[in-house]
Amino acid sequence: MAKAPPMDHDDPVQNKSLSVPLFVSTLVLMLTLVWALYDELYAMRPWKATQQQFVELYQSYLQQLRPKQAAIEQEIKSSVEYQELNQKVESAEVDAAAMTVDIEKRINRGVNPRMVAVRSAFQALRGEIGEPTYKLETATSAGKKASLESDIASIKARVVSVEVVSDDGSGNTETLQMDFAQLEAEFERLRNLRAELQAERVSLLGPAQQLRAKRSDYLKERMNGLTAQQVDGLIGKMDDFVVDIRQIHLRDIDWVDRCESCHLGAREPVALTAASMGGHEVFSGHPSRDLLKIHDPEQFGCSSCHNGNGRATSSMVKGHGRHKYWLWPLYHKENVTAGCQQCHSKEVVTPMAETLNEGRELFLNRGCWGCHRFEGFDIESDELTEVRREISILAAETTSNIKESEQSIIMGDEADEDDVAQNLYDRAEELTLRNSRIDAQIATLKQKERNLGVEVKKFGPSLREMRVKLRKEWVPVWLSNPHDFRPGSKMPVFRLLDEEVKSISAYLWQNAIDGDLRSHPLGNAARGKELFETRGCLGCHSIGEGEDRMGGTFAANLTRIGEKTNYNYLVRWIHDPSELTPDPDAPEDEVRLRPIMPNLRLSVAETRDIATYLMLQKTDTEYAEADYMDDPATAAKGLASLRHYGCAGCHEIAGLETEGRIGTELTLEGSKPLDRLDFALFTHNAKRGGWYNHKGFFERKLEDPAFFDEGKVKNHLEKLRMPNFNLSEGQVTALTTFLLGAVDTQFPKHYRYEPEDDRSFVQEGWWIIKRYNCNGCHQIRPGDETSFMAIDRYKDPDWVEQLPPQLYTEGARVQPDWLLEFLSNPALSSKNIHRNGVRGYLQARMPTFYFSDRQVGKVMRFFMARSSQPLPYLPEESQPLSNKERLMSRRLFSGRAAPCLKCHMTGDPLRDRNASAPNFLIASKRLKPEWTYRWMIEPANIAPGTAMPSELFRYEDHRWIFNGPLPAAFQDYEEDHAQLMVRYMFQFTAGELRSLLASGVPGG
Amino acid sequence: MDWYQLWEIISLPDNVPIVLLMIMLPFYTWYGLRQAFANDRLIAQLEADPEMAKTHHRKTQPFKKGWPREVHVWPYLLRIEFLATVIVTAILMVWSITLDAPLEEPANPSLTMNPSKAPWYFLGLQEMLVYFDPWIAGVVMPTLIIVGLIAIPYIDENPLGNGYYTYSQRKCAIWTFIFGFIVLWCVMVVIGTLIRGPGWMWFWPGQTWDHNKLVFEVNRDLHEFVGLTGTWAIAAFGTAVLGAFVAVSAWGTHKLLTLTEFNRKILDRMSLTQYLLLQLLMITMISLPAKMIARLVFRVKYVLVTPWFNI
Amino acid sequence: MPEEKDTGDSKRGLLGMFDTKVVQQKANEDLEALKKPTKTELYKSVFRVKHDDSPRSRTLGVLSNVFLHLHPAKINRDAVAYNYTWGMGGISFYLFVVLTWTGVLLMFYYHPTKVQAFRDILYLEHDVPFGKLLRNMHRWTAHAMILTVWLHMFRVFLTGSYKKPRQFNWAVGVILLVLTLLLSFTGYLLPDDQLGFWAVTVGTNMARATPILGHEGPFGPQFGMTPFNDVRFALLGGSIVDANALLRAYIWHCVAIPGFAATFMIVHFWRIRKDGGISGPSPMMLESEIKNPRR
Amino acid sequence: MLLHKPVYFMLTALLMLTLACGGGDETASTEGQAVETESYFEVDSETAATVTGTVILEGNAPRNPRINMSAEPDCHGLHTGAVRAEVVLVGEGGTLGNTFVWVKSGLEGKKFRTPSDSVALDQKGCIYSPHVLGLQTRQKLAVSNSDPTTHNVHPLPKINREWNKSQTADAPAIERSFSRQEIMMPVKCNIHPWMRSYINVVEHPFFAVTGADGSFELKGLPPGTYTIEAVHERFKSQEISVTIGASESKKIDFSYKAG
Repeated sequence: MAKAPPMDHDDPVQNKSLSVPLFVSTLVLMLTLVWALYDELYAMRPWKATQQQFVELYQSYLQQLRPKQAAIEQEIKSSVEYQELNQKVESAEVDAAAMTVDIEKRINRGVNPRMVAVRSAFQALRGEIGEPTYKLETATSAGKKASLESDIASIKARVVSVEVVSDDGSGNTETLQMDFAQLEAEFERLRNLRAELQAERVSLLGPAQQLRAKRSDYLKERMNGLTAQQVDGLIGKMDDFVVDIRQIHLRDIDWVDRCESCHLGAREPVALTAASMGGHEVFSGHPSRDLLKIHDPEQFGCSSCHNGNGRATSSMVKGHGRHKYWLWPLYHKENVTAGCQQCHSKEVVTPMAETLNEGRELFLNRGCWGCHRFEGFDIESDELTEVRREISILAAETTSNIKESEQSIIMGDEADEDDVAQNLYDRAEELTLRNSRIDAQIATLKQKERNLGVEVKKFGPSLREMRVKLRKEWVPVWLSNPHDFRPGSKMPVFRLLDEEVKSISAYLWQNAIDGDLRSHPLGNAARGKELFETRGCLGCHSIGEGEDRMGGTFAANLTRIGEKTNYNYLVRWIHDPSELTPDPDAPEDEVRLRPIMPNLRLSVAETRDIATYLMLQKTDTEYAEADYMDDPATAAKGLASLRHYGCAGCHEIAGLETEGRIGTELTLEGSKPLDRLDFALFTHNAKRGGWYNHKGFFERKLEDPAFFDEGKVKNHLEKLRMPNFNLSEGQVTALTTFLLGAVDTQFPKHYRYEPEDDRSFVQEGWWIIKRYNCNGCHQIRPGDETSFMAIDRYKDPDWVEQLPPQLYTEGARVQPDWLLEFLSNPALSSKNIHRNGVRGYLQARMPTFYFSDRQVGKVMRFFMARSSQPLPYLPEESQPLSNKERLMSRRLFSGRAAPCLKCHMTGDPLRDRNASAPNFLIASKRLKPEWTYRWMIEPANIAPGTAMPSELFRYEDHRWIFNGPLPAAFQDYEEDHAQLMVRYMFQFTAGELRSLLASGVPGG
Repeated sequence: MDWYQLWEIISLPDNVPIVLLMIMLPFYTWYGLRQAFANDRLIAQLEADPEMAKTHHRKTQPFKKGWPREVHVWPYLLRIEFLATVIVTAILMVWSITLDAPLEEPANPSLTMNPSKAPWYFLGLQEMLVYFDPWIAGVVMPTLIIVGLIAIPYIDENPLGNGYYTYSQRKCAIWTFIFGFIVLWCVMVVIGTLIRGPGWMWFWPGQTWDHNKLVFEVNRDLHEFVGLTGTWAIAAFGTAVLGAFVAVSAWGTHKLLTLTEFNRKILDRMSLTQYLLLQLLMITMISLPAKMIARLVFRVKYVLVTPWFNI
Repeated sequence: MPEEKDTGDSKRGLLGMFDTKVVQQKANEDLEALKKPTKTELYKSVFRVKHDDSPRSRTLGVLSNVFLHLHPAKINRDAVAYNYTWGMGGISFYLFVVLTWTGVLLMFYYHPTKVQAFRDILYLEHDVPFGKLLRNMHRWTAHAMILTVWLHMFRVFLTGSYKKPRQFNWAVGVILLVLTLLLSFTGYLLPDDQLGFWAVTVGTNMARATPILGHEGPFGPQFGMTPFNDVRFALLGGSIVDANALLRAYIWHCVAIPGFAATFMIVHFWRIRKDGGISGPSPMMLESEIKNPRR
Repeated sequence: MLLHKPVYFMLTALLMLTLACGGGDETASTEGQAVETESYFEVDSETAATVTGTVILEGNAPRNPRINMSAEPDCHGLHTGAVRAEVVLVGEGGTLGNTFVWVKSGLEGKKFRTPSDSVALDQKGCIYSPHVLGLQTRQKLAVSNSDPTTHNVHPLPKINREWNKSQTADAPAIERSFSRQEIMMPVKCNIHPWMRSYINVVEHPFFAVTGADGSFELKGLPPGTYTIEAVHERFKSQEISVTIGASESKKIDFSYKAG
């Protein structure tokens, strides 16, 4: 039904006005345009406001800084030396000014105007010649050419007159009448003259310039921080600050980082902190300038190490890449060193990346690699497999070569023609020769295989020894919760069922080798305790729990060792850890792995004392009978459990020799897509709780490996198998950092740190250092804390010298060949082995490690490379001492002022009671003269805290002379005293020592 | 109830059009039908009163003698068009400023997205994949949809309702179109967007999209219900069932086409080709809900199983 | 130039340049002329017809304009009512224009290569002035266009506008609808992100199942179809969504489909005119008036 | 044009004024800062208080270990009879010497002037004298050698920087200072391992070393509450908390148990 038409006769279609909606919508459109403009200029460019804020804060900070720096500068400038320099500069400047004023005048008033005049005349003529020359070049007829040539000649011959000033700067004018050639010559002459004059001026100004440089160097060397002028410069820079994107562009990989659009303080010459910038952390400077020196941001960018989205500038979330779709979110502060791993993936120790190093060390020394493959860890097994594969390929090649060679001979014998036969015989011969080359290759590989056989080690102890080693009842107790028995043990806690504990114990017990141990009488426990605490056991092992704990964390805590083992085994083990119980059933070619524990070369008596002491380390815990361990039926079930839990990843177990790793490979875990990390029932929690990322997963998993089982209904064998390591919060962070950094890097090879020169020796060496815990006793990097240093006894002033030597500059100190010898036999003697070869005075003993030749070489190269020592080392023959020199040095050496033999060993047991330094007799074989020289001059620079005193020599007249009363013979000696002592030391003989001792040197 | 999940889906910038669709479609359906009913009331009046029919201008819009039947495009149409562009531009500006176009991680063929979804406007087709094999859902159905749409003017022999909204004069056509467009297409798009979660599983609004959710579903081929074996027997059985379905739905469609006097009159105007084409399209269209019911309620996987293709 | 008025002071015309009064006079004339811009030659040269309210002017205004001449001079008085047209067709066309413009601008910054595509999007987002706005607008306009095209179809169906004589134009419309969807779909892959990649992977995987032409479709294997020669391979230029697929999508999206769409649009609009302008609102027809069909 | 002249003039004047002022300010501030030194806490002598006391050792004093100097004839000759280490120095009535008494807490945040005189440590007869000494941070320590033999002076700090310097018989005194507070820092001579002395570096002047009579006096303390600590190389350190008012004088006693 139609509505009644409107009463008025006006047509609504034609009369309705759209002005209002048009106006309103146009207005809205305009507003959206304004909005878009605002959005573009400000809302999406938050860094603009940030930059303005930075300028304000930085300027006010600089204003505060300026007077402080000015005061420091003033202090330096008012020093006598500076004033002297200043005066010199000023007088030199005055001199130079006086001398150069004439030259200036000559150049400016004479040579330059004259040159201008001559050149304009010369150029006019040259232009005139140019035209006919062009025509000449393009002319075709000979006649035309000839006429043009004559034209040119006539122009060249024309003499022009030029009004010029004289070149002596006097301002006199003269008129030159010259043709083209003369003008050219005059112009040349003037040019040379000007160059000469300028050179002369520079040379006259030189001394003043040098002095000025010296003066500014003086200031620079002594100035802590910026000078007031430099601060002013910065303030000025802020005045001219242009609000704009600051970006780093790495052209070769088209990488763009705009982090510094907000983080403006990152590279400012003043080290800014959040506090100095009004609490704005965004403006603080990069905390490690040293790092930036090696990794110049202009070359490496920012997000390459830190992650985040370097391009994004629209918001902090976008820039830091902490959102769902950015695969490389900014590392959190505690994990910041994760960024190092992507390029430093070949290393176990990266300088300045301590958290990462801790993570790698945990991965190594908590045995993570037993279950999880990670490239670089347990590289020996991988290499062994590879070597064996290569050998078999080569062997196959040999066989086929032989076959082919034989075949060729037969074919040659039957060939129709001689040269065909000859070719075939040649071929046969070539193949035989090739085989001999292959044989050599195989021999080398076999050598490597033997080496690797020594190097390959499982993480945990061999369980085939357990029957002779362990107390039977103890085994199930340990298995059910190792951390109950020994808190912090490296053996993690598996979530085993009772029957699993029983069947595993039974299997292991019944499959271990049964053997007899030599029985030993008990020793002296008190002496044992002393030996245990001083011989070096505590470098790796610890004893005592909680507050009383002392010693290292590398090996087991021995607090309750007496409860688990037996005395005779302990004696055998301590005396020679490589001694294994013979297995009568073993196949002939069976390889049994050697332990990490080195041989301390203790005498049997000492060993008994220590074992006796250790056997007393126990509580009175009762152990339940474990008869089931002898039940074959129980044992039969154990094998499956052992396999399920991957026990063979860390232990040698009979019947599981070929078992592989059960865990997932972690080499690239950090770049594994998030979807592939199983957050299980926590997926939504994680997404909404903000921890749906790698960090969140790793942290929770490491903290509690069963975490992601929570809420899941699974049967026992389906549950997560990873055992609990009871890691501390710091350890979780360190391992998380390591895993976060374990990524498939986006960077091309030349960004990665994979050196092929000496630096690769350092990388290689650290693996051994860390694997064998050299760090437990020795400080290798400045700031290292060894296990010894934490022991109370060694904090006593009397015991400081008993600390094992620092190895900061070991490579520079010792000769490589000697080091090889020492590492293979630290006693430096085949007979007298119960001693230290170098530092006989040390209670702690440098043990003999079960190194392969390869490893010994690696350790040696490590030290050499760390000290930038070239290999091979070619010792420099030291200049023989003249008789006079020998006499002089002997005087000095044994004089009262330099009582060297007071501390250095002499081989005389009575004298050596208080010794705290090595014998001079081994110096020439052991030390490098260059190092020895530096050592004598300032030992504290090489080994801080050493017993060797500083300032034995003073620098005078371009040489080092002894800093004390000099024997009379030195009166007219012009050479370097320290150098003389070095030569004396390197020509020191047993006879010399005897005669010195006989003559009654001080301290005798 | 997990409303956050729903919000997560709806607030995805790419799903905003779906939300718009869910608002605009009902609105315009109502808007169009409202006029249709208004027109229908006028039609009823005119049908009842032939005198009035002769003089009436036959529109619901007001009209008076003396008003021009046509107006100038300039300015009466152009000003509206101009207004529309201004408004649309303003809307686009606001939309573009406030909502950022999605950009996810760089493409990575080794990392499957779960759920991996086609653009929202194709989700109807993707949803169909649940019920049919890809060759039907992805190729045959879309082709038939296009063909069917093009064929509409050539099948529809109803001369009424040309150029004005009406329901009563085109009941059949409107019902069919609403069924096809809104129920089968738009609703399937909405289901594909809002309901289908990881693993293309059914999550009611308010249910958490749980990647770990497992649904035990045994979908059986129809012949397994009967227990047939043998390729030919199965194929024959399937063909028979399919034939039965075709027959039933053809009968149903025919019933519909002959339901009222008016319908019969229209049917009478149709050629055989038109009729057969209409039947084909109708049967195909009905087959989708039929299969949906068979699948969702009776867990039937295939009806017809042959060595080369399955339906 | 406005005609010089023959007043006493300016008799000398510009020759009196150096006379202050003359210059003043001339300046006043120019200012006067500005008050009636439609009288200037400049204006007249651009707008050839008068724009007053006369029907003739109104008609000519539309017909003599290159952009407006697809419109008729006059239309059904009720067709300007929004409740009939919903405005969706016009809006769709406007959106297409917007898409073309933003698309052209985006093309300045985009390289369809695997290495650069994603980076270019980041570049657009973070570097290009108004780049983000540009991309957002292109994306949202595309989505909006699909909606408006659907609704346009819905409206056309509800008003029965496809009926005689507009049957063919409906068919053109259906083709335009398909082209719109394809345009949007091909654009989806271009950012080369996970979203686009998987959407396109899912989409093109259906093509595998094309009967006879797909290697997983009915009778496909029997006709020798493999992943390397079937219809999907033709679509992607490869067996997986990769660099070639990106390039193909780019060319379809930027050149081919817009070209087709534009052509069909021209046909669509032309046919609207030729088929008698907009369909309604037309006077209603009664059941009793149905004529017998021509047989 | 005439109108503009005054404006220009004023602008120029203003500009020059600004420059002049700015320049003036700058120099003034620089000089002011340069002259200004760090502010030290000055004790008001009117209200200064004193803490005195004695350190007692109850029971029988343990015997000090004997030193065998036979390895160094030059020193051996300087002594008659057995030489013993000066570990436990007991006076009449069981008073304990060589105890370092100092204000451990209560003076935080106050900065004290560094005395210009130096503290002496002598090496005589291969014995350090005094055995225990105290000095302020940055105060000079002068180590002299009165022996006819060479010594090396080797303090073993935990916090401060370590050094080790040899000193020949008639060498001039070694002058060094320590910049961090550190109590009971051992000093040894590597050549004569029995030699031992303890240096105490304190940030303020309120410390004392007891003589054989066991008495000590901490003078010139500002009124307040303090923790006084007595430290002995052999015995466990003891703390006493004391509150003193203006010009007050208090007596506190420390008492150790032998054995």
